Amino acid sequence: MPEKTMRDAINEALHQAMEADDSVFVIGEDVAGCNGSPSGKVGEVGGVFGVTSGLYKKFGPDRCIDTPISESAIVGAASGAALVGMRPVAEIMFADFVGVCMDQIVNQMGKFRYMFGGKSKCPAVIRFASGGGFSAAGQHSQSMYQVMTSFPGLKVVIPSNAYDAKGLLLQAIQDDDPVLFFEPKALYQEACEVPDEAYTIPFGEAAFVREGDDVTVVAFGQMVNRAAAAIDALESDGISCDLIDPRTSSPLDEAAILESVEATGRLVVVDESPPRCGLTADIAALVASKAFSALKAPVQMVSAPHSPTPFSPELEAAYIPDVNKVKASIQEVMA
Amino acid sequence: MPEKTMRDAINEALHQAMEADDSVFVIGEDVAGCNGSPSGKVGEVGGVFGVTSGLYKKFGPDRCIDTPISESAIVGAASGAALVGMRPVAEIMFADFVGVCMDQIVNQMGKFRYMFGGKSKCPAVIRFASGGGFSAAGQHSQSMYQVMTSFPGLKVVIPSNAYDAKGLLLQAIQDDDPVLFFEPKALYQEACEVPDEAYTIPFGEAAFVREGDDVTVVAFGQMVNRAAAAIDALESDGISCDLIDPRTSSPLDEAAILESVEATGRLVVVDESPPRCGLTADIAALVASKAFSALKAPVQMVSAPHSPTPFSPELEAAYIPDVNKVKASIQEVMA
Amino acid sequence: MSLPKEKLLRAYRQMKTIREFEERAHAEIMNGQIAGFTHLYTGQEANAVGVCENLGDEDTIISTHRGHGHCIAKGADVIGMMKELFGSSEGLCKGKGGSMHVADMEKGILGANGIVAGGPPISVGAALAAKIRKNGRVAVSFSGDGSVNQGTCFEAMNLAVVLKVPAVFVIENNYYSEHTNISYAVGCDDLKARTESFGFPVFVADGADFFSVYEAAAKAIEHARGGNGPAGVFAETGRFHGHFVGDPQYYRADGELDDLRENSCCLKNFRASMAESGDVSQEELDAIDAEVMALIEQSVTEAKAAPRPTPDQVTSDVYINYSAGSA
Amino acid sequence: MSLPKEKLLRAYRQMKTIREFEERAHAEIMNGQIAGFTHLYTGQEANAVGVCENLGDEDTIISTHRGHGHCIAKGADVIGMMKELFGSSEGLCKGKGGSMHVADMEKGILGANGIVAGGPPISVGAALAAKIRKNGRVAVSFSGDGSVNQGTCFEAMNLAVVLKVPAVFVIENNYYSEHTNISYAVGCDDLKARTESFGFPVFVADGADFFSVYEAAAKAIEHARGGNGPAGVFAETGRFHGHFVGDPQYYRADGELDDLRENSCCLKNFRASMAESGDVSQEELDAIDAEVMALIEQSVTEAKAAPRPTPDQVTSDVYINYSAGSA
Ligand SMILES: Cc1ncc(C[n+]2csc(CCOP(=O)(O)OP(=O)(O)O)c2C)c(N)n1
Ligand SMILES: Cc1ncc(C[n+]2csc(CCOP(=O)(O)OP(=O)(O)O)c2C)c(N)n1
Ligand SMILES: [Mg+2]
Ligand SMILES: [Mg+2]
Repeated sequence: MPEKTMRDAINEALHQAMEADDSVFVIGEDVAGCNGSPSGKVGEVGGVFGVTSGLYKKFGPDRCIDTPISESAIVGAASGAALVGMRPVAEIMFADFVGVCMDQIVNQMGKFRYMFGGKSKCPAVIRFASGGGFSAAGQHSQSMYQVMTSFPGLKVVIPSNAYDAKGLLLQAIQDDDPVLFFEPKALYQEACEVPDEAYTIPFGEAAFVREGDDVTVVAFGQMVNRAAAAIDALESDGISCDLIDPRTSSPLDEAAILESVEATGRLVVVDESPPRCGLTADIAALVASKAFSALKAPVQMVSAPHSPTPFSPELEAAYIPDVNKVKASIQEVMA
Repeated sequence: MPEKTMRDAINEALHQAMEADDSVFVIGEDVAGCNGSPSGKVGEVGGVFGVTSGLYKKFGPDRCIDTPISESAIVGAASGAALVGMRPVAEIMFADFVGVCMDQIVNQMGKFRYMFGGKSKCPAVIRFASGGGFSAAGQHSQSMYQVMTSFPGLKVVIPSNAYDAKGLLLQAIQDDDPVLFFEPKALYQEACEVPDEAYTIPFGEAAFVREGDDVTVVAFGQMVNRAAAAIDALESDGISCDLIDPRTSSPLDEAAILESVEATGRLVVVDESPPRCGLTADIAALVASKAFSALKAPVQMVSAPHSPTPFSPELEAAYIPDVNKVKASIQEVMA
Repeated sequence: MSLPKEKLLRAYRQMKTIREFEERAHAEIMNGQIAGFTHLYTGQEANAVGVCENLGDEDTIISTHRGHGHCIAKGADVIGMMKELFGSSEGLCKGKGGSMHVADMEKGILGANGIVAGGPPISVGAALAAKIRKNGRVAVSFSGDGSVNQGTCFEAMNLAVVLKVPAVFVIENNYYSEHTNISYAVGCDDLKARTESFGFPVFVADGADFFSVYEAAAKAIEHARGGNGPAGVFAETGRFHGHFVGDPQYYRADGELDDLRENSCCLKNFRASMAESGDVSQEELDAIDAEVMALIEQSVTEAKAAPRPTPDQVTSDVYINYSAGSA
Repeated sequence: MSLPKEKLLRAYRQMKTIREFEERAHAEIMNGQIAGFTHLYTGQEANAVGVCENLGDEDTIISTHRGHGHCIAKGADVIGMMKELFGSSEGLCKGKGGSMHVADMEKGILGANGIVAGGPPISVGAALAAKIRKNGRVAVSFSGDGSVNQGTCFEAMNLAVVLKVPAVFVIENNYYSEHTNISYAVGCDDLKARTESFGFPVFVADGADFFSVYEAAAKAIEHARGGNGPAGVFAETGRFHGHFVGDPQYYRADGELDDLRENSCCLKNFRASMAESGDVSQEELDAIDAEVMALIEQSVTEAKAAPRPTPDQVTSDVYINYSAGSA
């Protein structure tokens, strides 16, 4: 099977979804690029991370739509089009920019169906580049998915590799509910085997990245690889772990996590967001309430500290959980 | 001591803070009211909930400032004024409207100090009317404080009674960090004894509303009274509970909660927000990681379900945790 | 302006229906029969009807917190709406939305909206869909004089121009946002000019006169439908009630409300205009009045008798394909 | 326009400092010495300096993602800034902010800002404080031609007019927001007019000409300082680099960059103007060039030698009075 980066896998998913269904279009800042510019090279950019590249040239200006810097209007444009039958995929450049369009996501798109008594559907996808790793400091490094998970009506996807990213995005686009799709930007260049043909991965089904008996490790997005590395490093110490990548935080595959903890009796949850009201707490609380009797040790949470993301590479490296921190937590929960 | 409603207690705190310090001013929609109106009755309104009443008449147009409907600009106006030495208290009418000004709260106000290397201070307070109980449906009933707790740099206050509201608001105004102050609107008319003079309540110090041996109940805001009622009802069954009202979710009085659980071995957490990545999970996870060995039973979380707030009174009553649900959880954790 | 009689009768019926729906809702709120926050549209009926009489079912509108009028004008079922206000599970939104979230996708009503200026960006999306599909539809959003100061409203107007979509922005200037006058909240002297400076034509209307609004809206909608990008309608109007039910209205001048009801009543104006033109007789209008009153009465009777929602309904309708319970 | 010689020398020095800071930062980024996202201001120096030469330390500015120029022009310590870009704990922000968050409260620099149009609302707040304190200060925010389409920017402009505060909105039109031309992203034909429609005067400047910007800014600032409410400056300018370091700049016309460097260089223009007026000799300017080059060299040398932050510093500076660790 060919290897593809996460960027290319997502790009391929977009191409395939747009080919298959003419109600799919992409919209966002510079998703085409060079509009209005004297070079005339419209479509040459394909998003600041290159994820939408080629779409303008293949599908034209009605289906790959550049916008002004107006995130609220972008999300509204997507949700309004979705309400009347389209399947838009909007790009919000950085997940941090949820700040300038949260109402449109949370109070509008995410609540239409409920407020309207189940009589509408809003199959819009909003893509975000999320997370740290670029020395991009406080306003360009946040995950934000933990906060969005809090809001009923939204589905929240966090792929951890190129294969999942493609299948989950194709699922997101054909899903009839609004979906927020968080692409850990540190993974855009990471490659793995990705089939050429279209496929979907259902929401709410976790992936078992490793299987083991001693500890259940749950990790999200960028943290999945690090958790895997930590687990692999501990194999020689005779510690074997389940590594669960929920892939979607909403819906959450509770059963996978609970069953694993029932077997292992130990939980380590890893996420790169800060700790308060985050996914590490969410999963830890789930287990403490629904698999309590299986637990042999305190639950372990590995997250960023309660501080904004720092700029300096050294500080950021200390901020985002690394392999050693995950290892230490696994060792701790085994102690 | 005189009895005062939460509305009056907050109003009194504002009067006293503005008298004591001329750098304090209030700003928001209709905090004065009737500006530009043909009646000439400027200042007659005092906010849609009446919380800022009398301030315009006493302190004039420079210190009780009406604004257009522009929440981002309101928060920015507060944080900018705070950066240059004022102590603004902004009113955002409903907590749900965080959606239209989240960037200014989370990415600006809350991160200045960190991003600027500790060289700035931003002593702004943003007040919100939060929570359910008014049949106000999906866009006017949310708590939002659980989401704000997730963001480092912000302090988050959730008073549960008039006495605390006054003392916490006076603390918030003299605090040098940005503070989000969530006023459960269902409590505005609830009265208790409130001293006439000014006093402060420190942040990060929980209140013990009830003391007992069997179960630790942690409840926030509107839920504190309901939890107290549930506990009182169970007294005759011989169940005695600690009832902890953290009062501030950030900073959180971890020690109070952990010490209590060390003694009781049982935890019930109650909040009116939906469950995912919320405060119930946050506290449950804290206990499961730091007081695990004391736990005798699964942690219990009582929250709204994972759905938007419904309009119909019957639905809303079923949505927001009531005394019976808290009782049932306490009984369950004792079973 | 001369319109077919059938259209005249319908326009009057719609305005009257809104008026009576609102007045009756008001009474039921005062009786404690209707919960929640309700904002009445009484006095502004000609705006909604003047606009919506230019639209078909396939065109969309998106409304505001003051949404009853727009929804009725666009064809929402009045009985279903009354049931919704009463919170019945048979309401248009099964009792989950209430006054601020009345919606009906079948009728192109993308919802009332509790967030000031929440609607315009969404409406631009509906307009964008129309442009992509080349189906000739237009998407109308309603905004108030206060709403136009919200960032999302500006963004929507600019984006609509950039994408040249058939979005129509209807601004109803009733002079107040809650308790604040437009002369305070809108900094510039000329809101119409500020709106036009975004790059689309805005047509002015007398919001107490159905014909005036109808004509202005016709121009704006024709502009948009013709592929020329967005357009606006700017109507001066007045609300006869407070901002919300229970508002003491400290902001009103002495006699302002009497004056409004006396001189800015679209129903009176319509009757006067019919009396002058002779197109429709007063008796015909009286007959409509009677039918409307009966319909509203029926809506309340049915709403009171309608089934109440049950607790199990709290968690349905959150998602289409997985239950909220398991989330 | 004739300015005291001292002022002329300082203006040139500031522009040259920005230019060399940026060019050197560019080189160090290409060398992999500076991490993160960096947006260079080269080519736009006259805008920052023309505005800030009208300001005192007590006045405030708030900048953008492209912030180095504004911060230097307002008096930020160049060595501290270079250290910040290098991520040292001795940087202006202790290495926590980086290029996009350079700030200095003492100098009235309320920060560069990574959020497009994050600044204008905050600047209105600083202006409001000045109005309340009646201390005669003004608050300036910088925005780009792309930034002006963000809702927060509109809200800030309207609020500034409503509150009649001494806020000055400086719009630098460098024709591009990232890869998109203003002719696409700003829907209307006349951005200056759209801005003025909010209700304040906007003064136009040639952003390649220090004197032009200085004069326009002087008028705007005088207007604001005089208690007449906000004012604007609209400058046409050009950036000599890509949007970010590494940008392939597909949007440029053939020869556009050469043309900009040739014909829109504020340093060249300044020298030409001095040659004409004779106010300052070319030798004096050469001497400044040499001093600036030395300063920049020193800043890089110091930045490379400066201490690196340690992991324990991650959690400090989150709050003033409780440690983040215990949160
Ligand atoms: C974002 C937001 N801010 C504030 C409110 C509270 N609010 C509801 S209606 C209203 C006034 C709206 O005024 P206008 O747009 O003129 O409409 P009108 O009420 O006059 O119809 C306000 C401030 C809200 N619902 N949403
Ligand atoms: C809210 C938000 N949206 C998008 C971005 C990404 N972004 C950074 S700079 C920029 C372009 C800004 O253009 P302009 O305002 O013209 O300033 P210039 O870069 O030309 O100086 C964009 C889209 C951002 N930082 N913040
Ligand atoms: Mg109004
Ligand atoms: Mg630009």
